[in-house]
This record gives sequence, structure tokens and C-alpha cells, in this order.
Amino acid sequence: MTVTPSSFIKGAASLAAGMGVTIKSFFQPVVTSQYPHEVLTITPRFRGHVMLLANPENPSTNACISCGICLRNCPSGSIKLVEGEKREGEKRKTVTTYILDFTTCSQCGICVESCTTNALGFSGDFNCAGFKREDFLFDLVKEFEKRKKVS
Amino acid sequence: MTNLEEFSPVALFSLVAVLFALFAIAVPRILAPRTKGERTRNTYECGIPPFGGAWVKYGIHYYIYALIFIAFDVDVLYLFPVALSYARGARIHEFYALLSFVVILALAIVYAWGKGVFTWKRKVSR
Amino acid sequence: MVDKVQAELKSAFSDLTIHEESYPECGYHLSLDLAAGDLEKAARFFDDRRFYLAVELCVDYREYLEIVYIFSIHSSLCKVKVTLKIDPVNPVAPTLSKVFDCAWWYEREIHEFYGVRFDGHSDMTYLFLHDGIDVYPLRKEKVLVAEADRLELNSFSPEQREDSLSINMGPQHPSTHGVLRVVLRMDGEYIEDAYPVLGYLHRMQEKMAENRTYQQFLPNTGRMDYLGAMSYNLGYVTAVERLVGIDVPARAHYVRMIATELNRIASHLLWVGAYLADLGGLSPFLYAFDDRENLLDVLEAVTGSRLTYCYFRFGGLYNDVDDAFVAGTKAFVARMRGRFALYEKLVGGNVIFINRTRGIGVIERELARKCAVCGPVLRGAGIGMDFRKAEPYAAYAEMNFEIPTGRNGDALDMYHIRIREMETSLDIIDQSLARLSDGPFMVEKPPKKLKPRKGDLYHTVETPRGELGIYIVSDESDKPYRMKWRVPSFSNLMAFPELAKGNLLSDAVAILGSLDLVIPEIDR
Amino acid sequence: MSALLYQNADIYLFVAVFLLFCGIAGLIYRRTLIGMLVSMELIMNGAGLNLIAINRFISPDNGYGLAFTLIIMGIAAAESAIALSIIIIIAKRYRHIESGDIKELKY
Amino acid sequence: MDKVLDLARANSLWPVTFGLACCAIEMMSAAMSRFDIDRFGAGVFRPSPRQADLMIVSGTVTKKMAPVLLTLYDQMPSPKWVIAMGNCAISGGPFVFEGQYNLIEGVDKLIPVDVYVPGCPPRPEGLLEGFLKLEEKITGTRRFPGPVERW
Amino acid sequence: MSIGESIFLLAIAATMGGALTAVFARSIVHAMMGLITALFGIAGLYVYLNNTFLAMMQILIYVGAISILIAFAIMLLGPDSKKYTGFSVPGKLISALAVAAVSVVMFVRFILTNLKGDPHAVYAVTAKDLGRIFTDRLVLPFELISLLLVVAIIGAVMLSISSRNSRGDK
Amino acid sequence: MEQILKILDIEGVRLAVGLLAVFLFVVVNALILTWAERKVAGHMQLRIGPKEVGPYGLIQPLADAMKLLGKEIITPRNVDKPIFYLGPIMIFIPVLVAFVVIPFDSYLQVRDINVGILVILAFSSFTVLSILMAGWGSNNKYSLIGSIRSIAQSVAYEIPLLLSLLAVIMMTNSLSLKDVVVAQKGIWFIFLQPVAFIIYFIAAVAETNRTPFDLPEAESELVAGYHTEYSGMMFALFFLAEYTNMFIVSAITVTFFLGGYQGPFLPGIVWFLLKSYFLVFVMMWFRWTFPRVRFDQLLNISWKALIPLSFINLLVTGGLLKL
Ligand code: SF4
Ligand code: SF4
Ligand code: SF4
Repeated sequence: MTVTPSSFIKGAASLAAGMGVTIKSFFQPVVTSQYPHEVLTITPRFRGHVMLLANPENPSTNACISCGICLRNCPSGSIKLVEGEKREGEKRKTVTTYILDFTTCSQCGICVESCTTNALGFSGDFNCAGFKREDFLFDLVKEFEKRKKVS
Repeated sequence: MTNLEEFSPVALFSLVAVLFALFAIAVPRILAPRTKGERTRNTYECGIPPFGGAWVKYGIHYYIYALIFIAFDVDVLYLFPVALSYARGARIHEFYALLSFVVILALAIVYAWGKGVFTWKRKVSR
Repeated sequence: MVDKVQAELKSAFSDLTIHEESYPECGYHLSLDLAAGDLEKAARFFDDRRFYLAVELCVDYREYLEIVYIFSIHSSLCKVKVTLKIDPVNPVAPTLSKVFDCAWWYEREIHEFYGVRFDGHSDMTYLFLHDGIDVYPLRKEKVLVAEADRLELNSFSPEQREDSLSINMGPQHPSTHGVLRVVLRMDGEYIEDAYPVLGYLHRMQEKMAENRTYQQFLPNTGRMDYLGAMSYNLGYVTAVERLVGIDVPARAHYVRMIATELNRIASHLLWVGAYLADLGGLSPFLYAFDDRENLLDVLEAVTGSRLTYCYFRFGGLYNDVDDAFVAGTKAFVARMRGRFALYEKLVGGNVIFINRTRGIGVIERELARKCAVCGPVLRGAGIGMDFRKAEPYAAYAEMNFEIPTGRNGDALDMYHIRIREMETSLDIIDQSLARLSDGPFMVEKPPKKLKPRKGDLYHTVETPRGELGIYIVSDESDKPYRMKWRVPSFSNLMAFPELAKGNLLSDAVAILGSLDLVIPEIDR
Repeated sequence: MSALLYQNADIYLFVAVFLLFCGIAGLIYRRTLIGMLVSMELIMNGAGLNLIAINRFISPDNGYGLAFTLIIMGIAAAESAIALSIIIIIAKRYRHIESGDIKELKY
Repeated sequence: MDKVLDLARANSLWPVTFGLACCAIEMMSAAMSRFDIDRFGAGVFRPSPRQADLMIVSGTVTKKMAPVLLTLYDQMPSPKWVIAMGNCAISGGPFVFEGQYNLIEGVDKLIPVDVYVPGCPPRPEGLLEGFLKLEEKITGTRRFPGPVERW
Repeated sequence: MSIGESIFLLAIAATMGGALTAVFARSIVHAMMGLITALFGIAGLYVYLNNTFLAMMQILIYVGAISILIAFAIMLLGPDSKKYTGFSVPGKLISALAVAAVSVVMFVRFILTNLKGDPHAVYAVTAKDLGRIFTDRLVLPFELISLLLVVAIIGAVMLSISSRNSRGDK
Repeated sequence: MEQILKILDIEGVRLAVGLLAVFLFVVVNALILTWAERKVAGHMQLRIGPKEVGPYGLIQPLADAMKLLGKEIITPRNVDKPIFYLGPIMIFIPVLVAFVVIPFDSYLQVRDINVGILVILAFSSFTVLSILMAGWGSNNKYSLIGSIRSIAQSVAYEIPLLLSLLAVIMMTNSLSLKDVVVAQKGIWFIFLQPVAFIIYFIAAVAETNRTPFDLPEAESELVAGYHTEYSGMMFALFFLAEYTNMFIVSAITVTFFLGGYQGPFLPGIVWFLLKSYFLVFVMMWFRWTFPRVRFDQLLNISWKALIPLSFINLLVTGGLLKL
């Protein structure tokens, strides 16, 4: 490491340039979004946990026919149980329990894609946190009913 | 004011410093819960069970630096009185004494520099 | 080149049948089946012609184990697959670790996963697995590890020498970026020897691949190299498409390239930041993350996730991009071009940074070849090898971009290369955006079930870290029979002990950082 | 005003002597060269203390005692630097620093 | 006294620098300009577990890593907390399959976990929410506006 | 007893205790700490001798420099290079006793013979005067000290470098 | 005011008040500085920094302190106990002692010792010592290497520090800090001794182990350096000392080069604090801008550049004074 005066000055100048950058940012507005007070707009394509979508024709029900394709296709085996029953006056089965273990899901979207009736979608739940592991064993049907009530 | 009185605050402050530190270490003994893990009191080593003690021999480079440091630290011992009595404008011989003292001392650095003490050679075996 | 090699091979090994393979189908040009005795001679043959050993792997065909060596060369496109069949009951093979450094690592890996012993290998201990394992995990049948072997396999415990200090870096260490562990034997501040210990994040990806269908494995690819998830996705889908023979619409190609290049920028940005954090400067880290965050906004809007993308599908994309994406990308490109000046001021021009990285961790060409170093690290050594150019996939063939190369191969060069690579990526994005036209983003009939032809394929793509090779063996079922990932970080890591030797402890951090390792990719 | 405890020359001289004898004991007792060096430092400091005490009580307006104590300090520093270097050489050569074993050096 | 201490603890959670896998990147994101975990006083990442209060297990825990994790946890001084971030840390996530040989299926098998943040990876907001949940657990009350009830 | 006196006794205790630790401590590092305590105590005594400049210099040089050098040497050589073999417990006792006995004898002797110094004399030599002494009357020693230091350092560095290089070779 | 000053002149009272004031100041200063550091860092990095705990996050350092008080102290198994405990205790002595001599204002000084600056310098060797103890006592490799590095570093930078101060002392002929301030009545020494100022400030940054010279605690290599094994309050003591040291070196710089408490209009203490905190801010600014230098470079900057330079500066000063 040889230090010549010119290289010394150049070095000092480079340090000063760096300091210029930081002091400039010091007076710049912050880019922070203050989470609990303000929330970034989450893109509609955001992949949260899977949820049952409302049937476009009949928004009070969902379109799932409990065929189990999603269950078979899920790579992580997150969809534990899909049960349905045949209701009167309907051609297809209606789902009664749909248990998703969100804690193993990889949010890959294969279930959504593979569903033939487009009954699945991603929720925008980006800030789940809980005290128990079991908190994330969702029953999507119950969740669907609850969501319906809220909206 | 005698030296003693002058230094009384130094003594006092040192004492208070020690007391404060002791206090700060003592308080958590009362307030804090205890951990009882079997590995809690192991030496930290990035999570791996420690192997080999730390009290082993360690590099000589620093030692040479410390050696040169001794010389320069001690010279300050003599420079301080001289600087204190350094007169402005008069007593030109003081400057010569200082000059020769510093120049002689500087030889140590020149020597060390020439000997390559300050270069940390990469030992490249390839 | 291929013909020349073939001719020379013929003359060197007279009684050998050399198959010429269809490169588009198999991903390699020649294949030859060797006997154990000939192996070392063949290796030397390739070594003399400046080939490098891209990967060494093993496949369990039940009746026999096959060890596959893929040789490749930097200066042209010529890949040769060499196979060696060995007995599954008492598997022994000769070692190549004396010829190619990287074989030392691959052979250890094969040893622990298949139980193949390599004659003459100097260290047959566990590399990835933990001590409690009693089977060879990748064998098709359950083969127990013999009790005697287990003792020998027992994982690394550093020896303690009287006059040197062994320092353990990792698995929890701020500068190893994850859970790499390196044991450094020190002489004062100097490193005498470095010994990486891997496998703290071994997630059994290759085993999983054999248990899942082609589609189901897709999400895993994004988790191997979480920083370059798009490249991995792309590598995987293009490999499988090549195996099955699916033609992807043009629009999908361009979107794939845009997404991949954006992801590459994100990865390099993170590297710049993390590297500076290693060197002690925290602010650039946050600035880089700020840029990255802007980029992720664009990517998230179309893919739905921020990190572990799973966006590409066999035959196209998961869903189409919209105008907002195009606009966002354009805005990001404009912003990013303006930011390089800031990085130059804050980082690239900083004397402290320059002095810390110049002349540190110099990769020499020979070392680069022996360790099969790849990606920016290889280009830092002055070898302009980039699979986007050398072996174009997607629509890279249409793109006009240059490959930045370094002169000295030191850490400073790596920095400049990565910065310039971001610029090339921006160029590619610009060009792709210009060509992006309306059209389908998916093949007409997306395959529901993939049952590729019987055979194997070695497919290579360029990830942010370098050469990613995917070796797939298909047995006509919907699950891969064997899938091997030749990962760039692993081979870059192999160069680390050599690079670190004789340097200072602080340099070790600078060197490790300059290699840009992603641990789950190494451990898989 | 009676003399306070610390205005008594004896007590300083006592400490100085104590240091001297500690140093000597250390030289005998310590088996490692560094330990012996530590003892040497004690002796040196005893001497310095002695000088200053005498200087202060016998001829309080003369600075030579002080000057020579300073010079002693300098010499002590130089001495320990050299001594430690020699110790290190010896240690490197003989891989241990026990004084008893360096008989070979005598010849 | 305990109340005050708890309040102090809740507002000064220093995590140990300990990244495991993909989720670690999101953990870093949470500390960066956009999300700035330092707002809650939790931005002091300590490299040594001795000085940390909180361990964020951010990623897959393998059997080889388990003893390391245990050691680190043990080496943290009490009181200490654990956030399991990401599906891998909660349950093994997408890497659980029959015959797996190298995975700990959930850190709660090793060490007590206080807050679970699911996702693969969770968004940084998720982690922030986890922090707030943890504060809630420590002090017993929630200081910040809760997440919007989505269903 | 005034506060001044009690602190004085504290300083003496530190000096003597430190000296004892320096000599008899088991581990060499503890011995070094003892040495430092003793040196610090002496600095305190210098203050009581109305010589603050020297006191500060004592700390600066001994505590700040020489003890550091010793510490480095210890680290270089490894602290616990073999256990002491030479002295048995009685040996220790004897040397301790000898020190104690001689000290007591000396002390008694001091108490009996009264030094002729004037306890109330004001010691008026300041660091400034010292500078004058060095530049006016002791110029030669002043320069010689510098020379001595340089020679000592050159010698020491030479020795260490040779050992460093021999280490590098192997 | 007169009255207060008179009371202050009674020795015991003055001492007691001084002690209390200094003690409070040390604690408050450390709290403020930790907060300021995080805020400065935050804003330099386009984020906010502590905010939610108290208004503008002002309570944050208090919360941290409380938390640390209620935090277990772990004594690892293999440590050298007395030394391990002495380390953090010792580090606090120089910190407090330095405040004895720092003149906050013409009358706000606990005691104007006539070897004032020497007291600070001499006692600061205790810092080195306690780092040595911490590193050694912990019986941990990172701690040991961290402390060795730290010592080599302080050792290397102590000399330019002393020599640059010497040049000033040559001009003032006094070691008392007050005299130094008074000597700057006409013109600040920064204009007469610019080289000494630069050398001193660089050396001071290095002495306090701040970036770009923060090698001893270089996270990326040595985990947390010499205090790797310390937990809870013991670690906090190191922390406290570090931040107070930051203030102390700035205060000395102000005293020696920036005219101390002198300044127009405002009372002296305000000027003094303003100047000192500005320097502290500069140090933080360094930290959040630069990467860390490598260890050999660190030592060589001192030995190859600063020390020769300060020698030359000393001689030039000596020569000029005789003109
Ligand atoms: S969600 Fe779709 S795929 Fe799954 S069970 Fe219901 S209808 Fe079938
Ligand atoms: S998103 Fe993927 S992992 Fe999650 S439930 Fe659907 S298919 Fe399974
Ligand atoms: S939960 Fe998902 S993102 Fe997190 S570590 Fe596991 S695989 Fe990676």
C-alpha cells in the first residue's frame, strides 16, 4: 500500500463523497411504511393462505364440490380433509369441511390452479401471527361463512 | 492547593465508578430470572460445542507493534516536560534538543518500516 | 470442437464406443461408458484439453449404480457425459479428486448418499448429513450404513494443534449468511487452513424430487436459491419442457426473461448490501434493500410473492402480466439506472472499500477450472462464460448484451462485475419489454400430467450465482427417477479453502462474501 | 501540625523495601521467565519509589531525583522490551519457558 | 416493579442475528428501511446470544442444526422469547414428506415457542405483527391497532 | 484518621497486596494483574509524595504500556505453559516467610532510625522544572535515552522478526 | 448566581454537587447518545429509528436500560472469574474520572488539576486494561482475538493522540485544560494546529473503537468481539463506557482545538455541549457511511501515516515557536 499525495487526496475525496451521500439521505424523507398504523397496499395477486371463493352466480355459496383434486395435487399435503355432502336440489356436492393446515403450505398455487371449478383463491392475509400452532389449522368453510357475514 | 486535594476528586470518582458498576451487576441478581439449561454456561462458539480453549498462543505480529509502541510511549514521558517548559521565541537550544531527540526516535520507525514490520505479507502457498 | 474431441477420444481409447447424442434432447454432445480402470486416464484426457468437471453424480438403477461425470469446457460448447457402472452391493469407484478439486466434494456427497467408496479419496467423512442417519438416503432400496462405516463417517471434529488456534465461523455467525460453518485453523491472524462444514440446511430436495410429480416439485425450486428463485424456476421449467418437448409461446418467453432478470438484479442488490455489511458498512445495505424493495413491488404485483416465487409453469406462466407491470418495470429500470452513481460514490469509489478488496481472494484461471467455479466469480477471473450466451435458453439468443469480465479476479472485480451485470440485466429487460407483444402466455393445452420420455437430460442455465445444472433421469412415470442439481454456490465454495489460505482473518470474510454463497442451495 | 501518616518517609521506604523483597522472592519462586520479569518490574518500581521518597523528604527543591526516576522508567521499558524478546526467542526455540531448563544457554 | 420491567422488556426486544433460510431474508427486510423494526426498539440485532432477548427462528431446522439451535437458545439469558417465523420453523413446512430423514418438524419440539408467524415466507408485516403479538404476550395488553379482521 | 490517610493506607495495601499476588499467584495472568495493581498503588504513593506528574506517567507507562507488552508476551507464549514444578508448599512458605521476616526487620530498623527529612517541606519540583532540567543541564542523558530506546527497540524487533520469520518458514 | 458560585466554592459541597452532576450527566448522556445514534442511523438510512416507545422514541434507551437491569447475567463455565468480573467494572473508572477535569464552562469544572490532560490519558489506559481482562477472562476465542486487536489498536493510536496534543501543549505550556481553553481566547487552535486536529480526531475515533476502526467488535468476523460472552448489565457497562468515551474524546477535542466553552452570545456550557455533540454527530456520521478498514491497514494508517505526520507536526510547531 503506497500512499502518494494525489492518491491520498483522491481517497479523502471519495470518503467525503460517501459522507455526502449519507448526509443527503439524512435530510431526505423516510421510506418507511409504519406498519400497524398504515398498511401498504397489498397486491390483489398476493398469495396468503388459500380460501374458498364465492360462487359468481350465487355469492352466498362457494363453488367447491369437494372433489379432492386440490387435496391430491398439493405438494405439501397441506389440505388435510375435504368433505362434502349432497344437498337437495343441487347437482353437485357441497363442501362441509375443508381443513387447511396453513403451517405446511408453501403458497405455491397448485391447488388454486388445479381446481376445476375455480373455487379456490388466495386470501390477502399477510399479517397472521398467533400464539398457537393450531391457530393456523383453518376450516375454510367456516372461514368462508364468517367472511360472508362480515362483508 | 496541594496535590492531594487536587486529586481527591479523582479518588472519589474512581470509587463511585466501581461502586456503580458493582451495583449495576448486583441488581440483576435480584431482578432477573435464571436460566437452567445444560448448555447455558458453555462457552459461546457459534452454537457448536466449544473445542479447544481460547487460552492458546496467538500471533506475533501484534507483539512487534507493542514493542515499537513502548519506545514511543516512553518518549512521551520526556517530551511532556520539555513541551511544558518550551519557551516561545527564546532558548533556541530547546529546539535542537527536541529535534535531535525526535529524529533519533524516528529511526526506530524507519528501521521497522525498512524491516517490513508494517507489511502483512499474505502467505500464498500456491 | 465436438468432432475434434470425438476424434481424439477415439484415438486415445481405441476400444471404446462413443455415442453421439442429440444435444437438444440430452443436453450433452457425447456420452461414453467407461470401465473403472479407464476413468483416471479419461479424466486426465479432459484435464489436458482444459475441460472442467461440471458435476459428478450418482444414479441408483437398482441393478447397478451409475456414476455420471459431465465434462464441459469454458471456451466453447461441448459437453461430454462419462458414465461408470458399479456394483450396488459393494460399490467402489476410483477417485478423481486428484485430477479435479471439485471431485473431492462431489465424491464425499455421493459417498454419504449412496455409500459408494472412492479409492484414494483423502477424507470420506460426512459432508451434508448428520450423525444419526443409518441409511443411505438416496438409494432406492433401503441400505443400512454398516456399523464400521458409521464410525468413520462421523462428522467432522476439528483437531487441535498446540501452536495454532482453530476458529469456528458459523453456523450462527453474522458473516456466513446463513448456516455455513467454516473451521479456520489460524496462525495468529493468518489462516492456515479452512475447512467448510456443510449440511446445516440440508432439506432433502433431491430425495423429495423422487417423491413428487414434476408439477409438485416446482415450488421447491424457488426455495433452493431463495435469492434467485426465478432463475431456478426458469431452469426447472425449461429443463422439463425440453425433456417433454413443449414449445412455449413467445410472450411467455419474454415475461420469463424480464422476471428472471429482475430477480437477478434483486439478488445482486442484496449481495452488494450484504457484502458491504460484511465489510462493516451498514448503510449501503439499507440503500440496496430500498432498491430491492421497489423491485419486489413490481414482481409481487404479478407473481404474488416476494421471495420464493413459483410463477412459471410448464408451458408458460401462472398468470399473465398487465400494463401496470410493464409500466412498473420501466419505472424501476429508470430508477435503477440512476442509482448506480450513488453506489459508485458510496461503495465503489470508497478508498476503504477498494483497499479492503483489491488483491484479495484472487481467483486464478487454473483454480477456477479445477474447482469448476462459475458465474460472476468465474467471470471475475477473466473467463467470459455465461450460459445465457453460450447455451441460450428462453429467448436469450435474441438478446443483445455483453458479458462483463474482470481482469484480476479479486474481490473488487467481483463487485464491479455484479454491478455491471445489473446493468446488462437492465439492458435485457429493456429489449424484452420492447419485444413483448400480445399473445398467449401459456400453451394452448397446459399439460395436466407430465410423463416424459425415458432417458436423461442435463440442462444448464445461468442463475445470479452461476451455472445451474439440472440432471433429470426419467423412467416414463410422472415422477422423476432421479434429479440432481448441480448448484453454483457449491462449486464456488469449493474454491474458498484455497482462496483463504495464507490470508488474514478479515480477508476470509471479504472472500467468503465475494463468492456470494447461498447456503440452502449448497445443502439442497 | 503533626506529621500525618503520609508525611512520614519511613513508610514509603518500607513499601520500597517490601517491593524489593517481593521481587527477590519472585525471582526465586517463579519458574517462568515472564514471572521473573514481573518480579524485576517490582524491584525497579521499589527503587523508583525509594528515589522519589528520598528526593521529597531530603532535598525537596531539587529535581534530579525526579529526573532520574523518569530515566529509570525509560530504562525499565527498554529492558523489559529486550527481555521479553529474548524470552520469546527462547520459548520459540525450546518450546517452553521454564528457567531451569535453559542450562544449555550458559555455555 | 414487574410491570415496569415487563413493559421495558416488551419494548426492547433485541433479536439474535440468526438466519436459517429463505425466511431470514424477509427477517432482514423487516429490519430495513421499508419496514424498520427499530421503530419498536427491536432493531438492535445482537450477534451474540448472550446479549439477545429474542430468537427468531427463521427457516428450516434440520437435525444437524437442532443441537446448535438448542445451544444458542440455552445460551441466551432469561427472560427470553422465541418467534417461529415461517412454515418451516412451525411445522417443517413444505419439506415434510413421508420418509424424510433430516427435518425437525417444528421448533416447538425443541424449544418453547411464544409466537408463530406462518407463511412461506411471511411478509415482513407478518413478522412485525408477530412482534406486536409478543409484546402483547409480555405485557398483557396490546398497544397498537390490531390487524384488520378479515374474516 | 483522616480520609487522606485512609486512602493512603489503601494505596499501600494495593501496592503490597499487588506485589504479593504478582509473586505468588498461580496463574501468570493473575500475577500480571497483581503487578498492575502494585504499580497503580505506587502511582497513588507518588501523589502522596506531591509528584502528580510522575504518578500519571507511572500509570501511563507501566499500566498502559509495559503491562500490555507483558500481556502480549503471555499470549504469544501461551499462559499455562506447564505447571510449576520447582517449589513445594514448604518452599513457598519459606520464601514467603523470608520476605515477611526481612520486611519486618527493615521496618523496625526504619522506625528506629529517623530519617532526617523534613516532613512538612513543600516539594516544589514541577514537570515544568523537569523540562528545564532536561533541556538545560541533562541534555546528554535526554538524548541518550532516546538513543537507548531506539537501540533497544531495534534489538527487540530484530530478535522478534527473526523468530517470526523462522515461524513462517516451517 | 454569585451565591451559588460561592457555595460551590466550599470544597465538600462542590465535590458532592460535581459528583452528582457528573454521574447524572454520564447516565443521561449515554441514554441520549444511544437514542441519537439510532435516530441518526435511521434517518441516514431512510428509515425512522425508534419511534413507538415514547414520543419520538425518547423513552427507548430507558426501556433498554430497564430491560438490561432485569436481565440475567450469565457467567460461563470456563471463565476466569475475578478477571471476567473486573473487566466491566474497571472500564467505568476512566469514564468517570475524565469528567473531573473537563471544563464545561469557566466555573463548571469539578477540579482544575494542573496535570489535567494527563489524568485523562493515564486513566484511559484502564480502558485498554479492562478490554484485555474482558477478552482474557471470557475464555472465548472471539473475545480473545477481539481484545488483542483492540489493544493493538489503542496502542497504535495512543501515540499520534499524545503527540498531537503535545504540539498544543507546547504552545500553551500547561497541562491544565482550563489553561488550554483560556489560551484560545483569540484564536482557536484548530486554525493554528490543523494537522494536529485531524490527527487527533482520527486517533480519537480509533481509540473509541468506532467505525471505520471498530475492528475489535467486528461483527462479521468476531461475533461481538471482546464482549461476546457478557450478558445483561455487564455488557451494558461496556456499552455505556463506549458512548461516554465518545463524548469524552469529543469534549477533549473541543477543549484543545475548538476553543472549549468559548463562544459568543450563548453561555459557555451551551457552546461546549453544542460543539461536543456536533463532533459526536460527525463520529456517528462516519459510522453510518464507511465500511471497516482491515486490521493491518488499521495499524499501518497509524504507524505509517499518523505517527510520522505528528512527529513532523511537532517539529514544525517547535521550530515556528522559536521564530
Ligand atoms: S376446492 Fe376445487 S379442487 Fe378442491 S375440492 Fe373443492 S372443487 Fe375440488
Ligand atoms: S398453495 Fe400449494 S401448498 Fe398451499 S395448499 Fe395450495 S397446493 Fe398446497
Ligand atoms: S417457510 Fe418457506 S420461505 Fe420460510 S424457510 Fe421455509 S421454505 Fe423458506
